[in-house]
Amino acid sequence: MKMTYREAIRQAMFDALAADPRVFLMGEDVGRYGGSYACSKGFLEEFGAERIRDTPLSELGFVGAGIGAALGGLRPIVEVMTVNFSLLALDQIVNTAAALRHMSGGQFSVPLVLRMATGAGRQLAAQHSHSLENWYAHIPGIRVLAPATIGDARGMLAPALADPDPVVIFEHAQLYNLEGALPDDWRCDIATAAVRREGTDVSLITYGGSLPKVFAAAEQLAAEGIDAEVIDLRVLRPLDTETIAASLRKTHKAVVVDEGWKSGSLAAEVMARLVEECFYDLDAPPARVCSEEVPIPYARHMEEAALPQVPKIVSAVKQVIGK
Amino acid sequence: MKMTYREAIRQAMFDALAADPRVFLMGEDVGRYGGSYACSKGFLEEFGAERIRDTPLSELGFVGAGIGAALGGLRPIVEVMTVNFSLLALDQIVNTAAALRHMSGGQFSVPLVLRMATGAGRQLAAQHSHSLENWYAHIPGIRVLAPATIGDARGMLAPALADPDPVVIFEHAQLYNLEGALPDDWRCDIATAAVRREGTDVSLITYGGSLPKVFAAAEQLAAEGIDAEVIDLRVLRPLDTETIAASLRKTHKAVVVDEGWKSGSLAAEVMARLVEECFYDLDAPPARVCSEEVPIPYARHMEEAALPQVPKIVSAVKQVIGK
Amino acid sequence: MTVPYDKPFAQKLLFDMLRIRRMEEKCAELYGAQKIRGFLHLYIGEEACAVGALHALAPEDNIVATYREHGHALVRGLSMNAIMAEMFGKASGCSGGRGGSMHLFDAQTRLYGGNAIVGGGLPLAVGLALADRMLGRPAVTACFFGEGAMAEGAFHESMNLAALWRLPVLFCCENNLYAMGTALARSEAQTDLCAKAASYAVPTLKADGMDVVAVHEAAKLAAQHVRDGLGPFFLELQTYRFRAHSMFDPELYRDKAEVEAWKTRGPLHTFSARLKAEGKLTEEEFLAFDAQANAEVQASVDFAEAAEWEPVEDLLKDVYTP
Amino acid sequence: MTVPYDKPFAQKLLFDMLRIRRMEEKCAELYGAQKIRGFLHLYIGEEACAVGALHALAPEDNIVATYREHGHALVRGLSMNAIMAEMFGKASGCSGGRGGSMHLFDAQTRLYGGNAIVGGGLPLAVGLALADRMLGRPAVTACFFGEGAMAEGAFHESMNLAALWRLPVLFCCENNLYAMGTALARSEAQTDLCAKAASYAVPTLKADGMDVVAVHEAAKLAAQHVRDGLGPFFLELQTYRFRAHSMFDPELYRDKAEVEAWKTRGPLHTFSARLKAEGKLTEEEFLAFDAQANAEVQASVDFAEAAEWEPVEDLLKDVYTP
Ligand SMILES: Cc1ncc(C[n+]2csc(CCOP(=O)(O)OP(=O)(O)O)c2C)c(N)n1
Ligand SMILES: Cc1ncc(C[n+]2csc(CCOP(=O)(O)OP(=O)(O)O)c2C)c(N)n1
Ligand SMILES: [Mg+2]
Ligand SMILES: [Mg+2]
Repeated sequence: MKMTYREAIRQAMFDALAADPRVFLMGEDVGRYGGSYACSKGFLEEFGAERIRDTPLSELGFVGAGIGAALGGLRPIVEVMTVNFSLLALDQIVNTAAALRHMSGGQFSVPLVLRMATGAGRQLAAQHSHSLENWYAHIPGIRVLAPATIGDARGMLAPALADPDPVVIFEHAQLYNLEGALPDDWRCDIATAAVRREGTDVSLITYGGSLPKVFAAAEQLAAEGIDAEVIDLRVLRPLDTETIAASLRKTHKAVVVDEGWKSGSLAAEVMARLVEECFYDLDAPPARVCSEEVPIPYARHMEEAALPQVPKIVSAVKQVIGK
Repeated sequence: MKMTYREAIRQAMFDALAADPRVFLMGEDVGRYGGSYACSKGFLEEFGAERIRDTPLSELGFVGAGIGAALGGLRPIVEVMTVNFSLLALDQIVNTAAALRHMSGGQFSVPLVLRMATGAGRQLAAQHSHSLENWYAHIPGIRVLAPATIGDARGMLAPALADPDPVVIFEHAQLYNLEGALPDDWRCDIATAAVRREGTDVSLITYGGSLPKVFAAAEQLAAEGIDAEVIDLRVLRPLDTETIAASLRKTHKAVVVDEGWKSGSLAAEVMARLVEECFYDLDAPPARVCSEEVPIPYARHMEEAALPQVPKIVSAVKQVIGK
Repeated sequence: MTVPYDKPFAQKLLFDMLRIRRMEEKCAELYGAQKIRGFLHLYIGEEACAVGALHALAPEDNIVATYREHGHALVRGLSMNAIMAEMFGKASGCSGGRGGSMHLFDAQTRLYGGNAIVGGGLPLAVGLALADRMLGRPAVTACFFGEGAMAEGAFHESMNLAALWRLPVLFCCENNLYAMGTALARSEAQTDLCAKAASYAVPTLKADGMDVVAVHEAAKLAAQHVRDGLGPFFLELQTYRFRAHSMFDPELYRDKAEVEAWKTRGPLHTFSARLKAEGKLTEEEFLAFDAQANAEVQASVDFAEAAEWEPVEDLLKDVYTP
Repeated sequence: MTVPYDKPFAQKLLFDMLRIRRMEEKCAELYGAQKIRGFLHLYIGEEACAVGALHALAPEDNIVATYREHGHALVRGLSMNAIMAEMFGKASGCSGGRGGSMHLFDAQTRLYGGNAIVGGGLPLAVGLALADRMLGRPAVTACFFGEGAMAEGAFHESMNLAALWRLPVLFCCENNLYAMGTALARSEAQTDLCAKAASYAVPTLKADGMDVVAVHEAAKLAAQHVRDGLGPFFLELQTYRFRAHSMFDPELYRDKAEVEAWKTRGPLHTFSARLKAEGKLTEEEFLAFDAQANAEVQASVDFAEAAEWEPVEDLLKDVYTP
């Protein structure tokens, strides 16, 4: 069955709401407006205003309320429109959601699911284009997911809601219109990385909105006789080091692609793990393709230049494999 | 002249306030209370309540007001008591201070200095023990400093205030009582890393509150015949890759010590740079000693176990050099 | 009430509203043609607010606005060329093409943005006012924001700081009744926004934001209070946006009839009718203004079309000050 | 006014205040002896607030408190042993030694912390109340915080959410006039905190926080309002801390005379004097209570001393749920 990423997210939420009365959706404009990315269109009519709860502009407040509701026995899906606005809620996420179980000596878990759009590429300029995945992936106590495929968009929510601890789901804004076939086996874990394309010459490691670019690069490389393996991290915390390392032990070369700014990126963490886990398997220094160190500019050509793009990935691969 | 780190910070601020009427200090309890770490004791009497400005508990508001005041021609030193509370102000720091110059096409710079205590080690538990340096170091548009010595505590503020762009200064809470000689040449740049101890066998790369631990480890290693070079990063953004790489080209081995949680740490970024810059100079995979992936616990023995400690550093070095 | 202004000023108010309207109508068209990209938030219907308020301010005053700031930028004195070029992403745009529609900046006229974070401009305004106070400058900082922003912590902290320190901030709430699709009553327990603001011990005033005279009179009074050193002031401008929140909004949350009812109170046609009735405007004059506005718009589009793109090699410029 | 309670309940209130006082006096001593570490914020002087308020609540109600929560934990029903062991960092502490003084938690009595971020507990309380409402449970969530927290955005957003959604939250502001060294008038433009809270369309009540009867009566009324489904309520308890903010505070910001003046209104001795005057307490009874409290304290110290440290191998436990 063909569907969009948006529709996959929508169906996942619909099912969860229908299946469990403890599940509810809360956030800015999730109700009457239908969701700023239209992921909850029609939900208000279906589930009512108590369970499809429009909030005031109060990111700190309603994320914290989500944490409290989770403590109180509900299974909230809290939508923070975009990661950009989540900066206002970080105190609650880091100091409460992530720490509460530990601080309480294991008495209280926080079964909260936080969804947010992330990423750039739509000319929304500096304040609306962040990719702060590595900030979140730095925090013990939370799990961080980045569905990059129709299947994961459809499949990740259920295990996230079943997780007794806080789960943050990053949906890349550029993916919502992505269309593709929903695999029959879309049910999935939220623990492992996935090999999306097998290859022998180089490991391309990525996640989220960069996956389609990496696929495109792999195609292009294939045409030139370079057989790339594509790893989709899927789960950004905890990282599935084993899958990455296994790929590396096969290809001996790696390029990490990450839309975050290069310094302090998740790509740096992946490189560190490669070095720690399989230094002696490396035939060449791994490389990373990240965003340039600039607040994302509005003008199209400048924005394009700031972000990872297929040609940059291709040329990084060629450099790594010495072609 | 001997003095404490606290006194060095205090003198630096005193001088800046005395020298330039545009400089003022703003933050919670900087005035009547004398600063939560007593860094501004007596300032209120000296400079008055307009320039030593106690703020309400409003981190987002007064950090943003500091940005505005900088735009308006002042040179604010804004003290956010600790990095833990800065989570409430991140939107203003990332979306305004760091981005404003770029978004405005270069029309407006933000000459703001943000000071905050960071780090763990005083049994303050999960919400009061963060080391989020790598979060800040990830953001283009700001400069990030970590004075680890009496000299840097004394010397970094003046160039930070002279910098036309936002500068964040992390003062490790464990360092305030550190005592030492103030070097005659305490005037310093805010661009380069420093080789604090020369050595030939391994490069120990660190910053901030971990420097004393790394020194202690180096002493211990020296006693065992291992000659460690100690690099103090000093400036966390932009990183001085050249100094690190030069050391590596000499020692061919490295251990990075960072109080941040290991996943997504600044140490990961340093490892990535080592790999990018001098992969073929590496005799062994670099290692990192970071905090364990746990919200920092209260109990003393558990907190100690969570943080980087001298024995861990020593044993990481031995592993890297194969002894 | 007759319009209490002489003909030139009254016509100036009308003309400025017209310029905003015509510019934005063109923007909507250009968005369809993909000349303008990103988010585009139109001010159509709300023109009386920016025009009435900004004409109460002086050149030394500071302006802080939101992503819905085309009108404020234009009335403040930015050239339409610079605004249009910015929306096209061209190097000669008022923010060098880096900002786009949501980030119009201008140092010369003291326009400190253009902010895409709801509530993000308020603390900035407090700081600008603090600088003026500490440097002994008699300026007012006018900060515009929507009623939706009032639920944010940033509003609360900024109001309190400004009031506590008696800073010269003029808080201008453009209450258009909706924050995206969220109606005021679904975002505020207290829907009387002046009552809410008064709890910070700040004087307040409501004005009909569809009536440029009402806005201007209220803004003059408020600005004078602030300029006199009596501390901040909160102005609620009751208005309505005739268009969608942004170009992506299907407008499921409000009735067509409600929109139509508000349109009958449109600031442009009601004010021009009043001026005509009072003999301060003829139909010929109106048409001439309209033609002039349209010509300015067309010239700005031509300018923006012809303008240069910033060279890609300059990507890393303006992250740090050289 | 005579104390409107029968002798057992009146004595219970007194005894609970005494237990808090004696426990905390011992904590101060133990801090000096480095048995308790980290930050320690004493409640001494404010005991009437927790005792009066918590005795107005039911077992199904939720409690959210701050870093100054020893009293709340004790009155809520945690054993002094578990509290003391927590402060010692022992595994049998109420938070397994992971939290310390600022993070007392107890699932059984619904104590949701212990929060070291000023204002951090308020959104949590809103969410707990939301869960009760959506699950049809008749509980009240009582949230304690200082007057300093009211300047935080978290206060604003939480009050608005609770009021907008008419959630069963009892906001208890312990106004002790200082936030660390910052006096109320230097942190709030509006120092009448009830007036401030009322701007969220929430009913409010002030009570003398030095008088356990006044607190209890106000809290009963407020809790009943909330329990009746009439939405949140804001209670201001006017109190004073007799000790420093924490163990690091040199108290430069207030006069000794001010502290002494407040001490004459101390909740313990004024209440015991009243009870004696009314024949509800004899000196012998008081001394017996005091001895009993001291014995409980000593037993808790012995318990904590003897308790086990958590094995270091368990460091990574309780980061995620197994
Ligand atoms: C902090 C933050 N949260 C959410 C958004 C998304 N958003 C953009 S505009 C808007 C509505 C704002 O409404 P209001 O303040 O009334 O201004 P209006 O758009 O009506 O002029 C929202 C929710 C944002 N930009 N910033
Ligand atoms: C967000 C945040 N900012 C600053 C601090 C440091 N701090 C701890 S307690 C305190 C004062 C709080 O005063 P108040 O709310 O009145 O409570 P009280 O201590 O008087 O009981 C401050 C500033 C903090 N813990 N959290
Ligand atoms: Mg609005
Ligand atoms: Mg207080």
